[in-house]
Amino acid sequence: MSDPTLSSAGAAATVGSPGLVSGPAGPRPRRRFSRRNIFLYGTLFVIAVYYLLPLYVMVVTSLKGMPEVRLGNIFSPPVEITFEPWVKAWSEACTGLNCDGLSRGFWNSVRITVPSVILSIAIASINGYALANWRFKGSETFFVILIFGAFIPYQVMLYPIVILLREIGLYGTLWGLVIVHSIFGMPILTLLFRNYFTSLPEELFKAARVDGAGFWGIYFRIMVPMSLPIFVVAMILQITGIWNDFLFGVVYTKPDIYPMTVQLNNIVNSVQGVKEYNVNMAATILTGLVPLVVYFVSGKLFVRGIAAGAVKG
Amino acid sequence: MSAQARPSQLFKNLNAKIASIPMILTALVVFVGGTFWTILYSFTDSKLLPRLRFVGLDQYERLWSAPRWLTSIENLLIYGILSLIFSLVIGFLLAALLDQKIRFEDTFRTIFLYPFALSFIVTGLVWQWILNPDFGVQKVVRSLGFDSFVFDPLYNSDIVIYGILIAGLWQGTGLIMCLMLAGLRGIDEDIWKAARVDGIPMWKTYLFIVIPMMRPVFITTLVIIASGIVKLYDLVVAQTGGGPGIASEVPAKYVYDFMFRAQNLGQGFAGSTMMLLSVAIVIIPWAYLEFGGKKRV
Amino acid sequence: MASVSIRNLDLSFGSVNVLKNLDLDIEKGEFLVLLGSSGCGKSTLLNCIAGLLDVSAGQIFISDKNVTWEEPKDRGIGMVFQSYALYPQMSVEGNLAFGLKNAKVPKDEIATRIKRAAEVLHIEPLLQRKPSQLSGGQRQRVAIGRALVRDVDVFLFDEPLSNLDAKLRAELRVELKRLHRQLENTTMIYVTHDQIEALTLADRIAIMKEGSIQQLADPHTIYNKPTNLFVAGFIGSPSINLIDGSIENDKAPVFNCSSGTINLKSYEFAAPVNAGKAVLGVRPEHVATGAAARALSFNTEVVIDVVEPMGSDTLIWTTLGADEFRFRVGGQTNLAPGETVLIGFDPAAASLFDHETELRL
Amino acid sequence: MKFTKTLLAGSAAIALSTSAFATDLEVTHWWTSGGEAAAVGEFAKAFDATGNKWVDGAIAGSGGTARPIMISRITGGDPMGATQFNHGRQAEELVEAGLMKDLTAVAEAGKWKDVINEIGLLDSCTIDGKIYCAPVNIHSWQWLWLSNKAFADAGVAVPANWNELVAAAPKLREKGMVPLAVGGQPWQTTGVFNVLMSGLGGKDLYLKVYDAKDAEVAGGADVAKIFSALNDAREMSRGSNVQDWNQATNMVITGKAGGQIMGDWAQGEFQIAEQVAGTDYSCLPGLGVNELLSTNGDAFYFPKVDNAEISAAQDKLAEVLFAPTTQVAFNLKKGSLPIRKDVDLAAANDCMKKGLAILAKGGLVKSTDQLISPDTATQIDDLMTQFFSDESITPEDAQKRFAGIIKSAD
Repeated sequence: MSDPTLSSAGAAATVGSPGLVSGPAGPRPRRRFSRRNIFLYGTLFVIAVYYLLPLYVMVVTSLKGMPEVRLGNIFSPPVEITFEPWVKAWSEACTGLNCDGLSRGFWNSVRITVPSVILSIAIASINGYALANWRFKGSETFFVILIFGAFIPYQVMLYPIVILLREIGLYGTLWGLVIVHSIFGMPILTLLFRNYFTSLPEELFKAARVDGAGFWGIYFRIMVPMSLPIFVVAMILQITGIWNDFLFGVVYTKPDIYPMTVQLNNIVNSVQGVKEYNVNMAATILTGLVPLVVYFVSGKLFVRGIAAGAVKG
Repeated sequence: MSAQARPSQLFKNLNAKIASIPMILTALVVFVGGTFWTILYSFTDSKLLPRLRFVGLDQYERLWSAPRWLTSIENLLIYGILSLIFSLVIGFLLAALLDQKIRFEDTFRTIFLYPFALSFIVTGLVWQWILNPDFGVQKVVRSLGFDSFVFDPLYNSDIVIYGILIAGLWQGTGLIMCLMLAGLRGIDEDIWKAARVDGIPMWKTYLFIVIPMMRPVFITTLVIIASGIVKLYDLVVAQTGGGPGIASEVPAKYVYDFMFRAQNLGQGFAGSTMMLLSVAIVIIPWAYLEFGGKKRV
Repeated sequence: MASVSIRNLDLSFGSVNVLKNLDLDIEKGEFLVLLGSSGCGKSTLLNCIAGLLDVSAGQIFISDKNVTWEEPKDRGIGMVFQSYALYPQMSVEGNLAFGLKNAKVPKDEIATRIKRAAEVLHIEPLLQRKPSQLSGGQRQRVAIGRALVRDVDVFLFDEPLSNLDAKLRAELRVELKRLHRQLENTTMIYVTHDQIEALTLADRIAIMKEGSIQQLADPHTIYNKPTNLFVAGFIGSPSINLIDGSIENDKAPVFNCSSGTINLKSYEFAAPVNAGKAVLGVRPEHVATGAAARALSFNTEVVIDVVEPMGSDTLIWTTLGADEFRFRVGGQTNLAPGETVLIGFDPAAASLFDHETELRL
Repeated sequence: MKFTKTLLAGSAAIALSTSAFATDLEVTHWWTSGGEAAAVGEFAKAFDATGNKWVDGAIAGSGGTARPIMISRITGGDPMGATQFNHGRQAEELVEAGLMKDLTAVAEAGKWKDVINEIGLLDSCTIDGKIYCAPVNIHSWQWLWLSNKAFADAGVAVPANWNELVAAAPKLREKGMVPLAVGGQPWQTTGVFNVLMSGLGGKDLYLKVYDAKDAEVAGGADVAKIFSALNDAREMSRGSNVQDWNQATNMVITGKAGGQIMGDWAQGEFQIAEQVAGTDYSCLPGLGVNELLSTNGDAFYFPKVDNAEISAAQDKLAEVLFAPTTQVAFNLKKGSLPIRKDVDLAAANDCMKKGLAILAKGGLVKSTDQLISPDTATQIDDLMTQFFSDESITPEDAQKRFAGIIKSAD
């Protein structure tokens, strides 16, 4: 495995003094443009282009005026940069009678996402902890059912959950929606937390029990403080999932707490003559901004957390 | 040394049991309960509202004679198998590339991962656009002088599912890469040293030594990919709406459409029962292997 | 008075019986070592005593109280783990105080106890550090301290020194011994796979195999009078020489093997002698050479195969009849491979085992 | 199942007294495109003028997106004040389950029966003699929209009926134009088929198939002709790579396509594009063959609530929706025909006037929404969209499957 930072050591290998044994000496020569490096970085670069292309198209298009969108090709940079589509998407686009764009749903999305993320992670981490350290008869059966639940298409459960929420009187409320998000986030999150807690040294758990800490004591005092990476992973997954959710947000709540994605759907799906692609793209980026920022900021922790949570099974 | 009554098994680990109540309720009421509810009503002729008027296997007969359902199954199989293979292969290759102690690892990783932050709706929309022959790749290539260039996967029934696959992989492989990368980082460095001393080529080391060591990662990954495949819905709706014709229909969409658009709940439930059944066929043997035999303390 | 008593203990995971009908009494203030190779059930037994595992059958008493179903914290035990198991996010002081806080010990009492434990273990300067800032030896001291502050009657050690390097291990071993003397009336149960630790530390050693205790005795007895072939082979390094042969008991008992006949007149039989196939065990250090060998009741000439100088002494490998045979001579020896040398030993120091039952004869 | 029982228990008596208090009433609908939103704005304005407040709950995407939301809300026990449905059979079961409010009193007070253009529309709202919905407009599917510019470019006269369009198709193709724009969504392809059925086959055939659900007729020679015309339509639509109906309309507006079969709502798009009927585009009701319009349209339903104030506001809204002034304002913007025959649409343009004339002659026929269940409709959608996208399906195969669907239709 080459270390490119060493490659600056240069190509000068023939520095052996005359008269001494000639042949390899000193650091092995490494060329910056070795075939291996060209292949490696070339491949990465090409793949990176494939991954970046859609984002590029979205950004470029959102900065064009409609006439230019219609004429030009989607990959060409804007001739005349305009922020009007962004303004329109954020504060002017109409859905039905309300012409205040995405701004209407932004705070609702925050109001939905924050408690949902907190509750779903709290429940899933406790589940994972119980499954990893406090197994009881049947606990693994429940875990298998949860994994099974990960495969159930959300749409199938739409009706039963309507009935369920109605029976417990939470239908149409924010808390109803929070519970729904917690339920559907539970399978994968529980899996991650369980794997993570299993990978922690068991002796630590035993030591704490000898020290007299109980179920909650060990959870809050020992486990949680050690689990930052996996909490970050769970947070990222949940913020992404819940922020991007459309179906639950719209089925289980009322218009006054509709999340941002409902406005996005309305902007993108309601068409007035010609599709305003630039506004659609701006709206799309605006909606995706929160999870994107979360990713960019905590991407490093994400890999570390996954490394901690997924490796051990 | 007095004899002592053995504490009831019920109260053992009481706190753990109390803490697991949300999980137990979710598992039993929502997942098991919802599943049985769905299965029960799949034997009825429920239309808009669930009604217990049993019609035997009628819904299933109709389901399996509907061309759209058969197309959906076929599509899901093609998409599922290819998506599984490509996700794993691409995810692993990307992870292996990033694991070569390269420069700008953070940048590359972020680039590969960011699509995962976007919803399927957004993914579908963007790729619908890029693959649209009138503005997208086809038009650009043609404008370069290749007039006969044809690239319209979303408008060609035969290959539309691959058009969806392109977008699906774009969105999902980043996460798989992260999982794999995490797995690779968990491999003991000494393995690499040993392989190098033994003169085993790198690809062989990966294939025969490293990958078998990453079994737990692959299991987690498999669960995530497979659950995503079964639930495939939003992407299709946003990208093709099931079209052209019914060429890109998938089971989840069939279920949803029949439940809500066609107002034939019974038919939708029959479809979802078949989906749940096939999932159970995969999960139950796995669970048996994983938890059935051994017991760890 | 027994400090820890175990009666008819059974533990099984599914169909696997890990501990089988086990009985054990440990005196107050005793240092008991559970010795065995991995998988023999010694750590499992310790976890049962600690209450970290639920037993399948049987009873456990600590200080005359039946604790079979008590929580670990209520058993009056402290425990030290192989991996130290220090809470990484807490300072050393926090680690020491954690158990006491859980037991709702008053604040000033906690401070006193921590101070005392820190003095005993020489970790006063480390109290504010995090575990990650400590060396292995320091960590293990803190882990011991955590058991110490609990002010308990029984200490449980689960391979506490196995993660340390050889030098540190030797140091801490002595310190543990000193600690045990200091804390009179404190019972210590110590699990290890290292026989040197066992022999040096223990008042009594319990050698375990496949979930049952093979022999429970003081180190001297264990070493010199192993109760069966397994114990004989397990204890001692370099390990005991085993010679196959048979006992003949016409007038006086003799042991016939491929290299001759050995008179067993001086051997103390544990049971009435019966003729039959047997195994004779001779410790390498009980073998004499040269003139000293000639004086012994059994001697023979052997050809040296390999010479292993070990500093303080030297190990010589040869063959005796059909069996491989090792013996120990002084560090200054000038024996060389190929030489012929006269060796001899006294059956009184040897051990005889039945070939079938492998029990001591 | 106690699914409906608990809801029934909570129902309250209908308060008829007009409330003097301002009540917020949440109205769910899927009218989100430009013309639609403007039209629904007229309703909101009129309702707000009564002192109540219209809370808009627009959700784009009619069937698949909005309907499960509406149904979930109603069955979940937390209904909106009023909701849009296509009148017809979509809400039947909700009414039967007792989840919907009885509007008979409002209808009688407003003499709906006497002023309505087509009594069949009110019939669709009536179950067991009680009226449960307020129809607000009449939409008809049977329109062929033609781009005058496209035909001028191709050098042929603007067709006067379907057959002329078929004949002119090759000329349009030569110029690189799509003769018939058809959006990719299933409901649009079904629309084309149904229009061909009523337009080329006539009222009797249409009703025999969809009302009597006569599978023999559906598999017979008359319908075979329709499928052969559908084959022409498929041929002519090749190359229209659009999904949404208004994108297809836009092809007609810009002269990229010769024509489009689409309901009268397409007119709104021409208006927004400032096109003039007769000079920029032409419209042929009933494909220029059988001048027959179906009574598709929208209606509002009012879920039962146990809050007297809201209940009163619901009555008020029903009254407002049906009122003559609202009807005129709404339908002018929506491009649909008014539900009342006693209003004057002087401002209507050429195409609307053609429609009104047919209306006056009584050339109306029930829409498929009213005749067949959504389940059957979805199966036909699947068949049609598959037919249009897959050229390997012959008209004969398609007809055979169609007959099968009609046979099992309910």
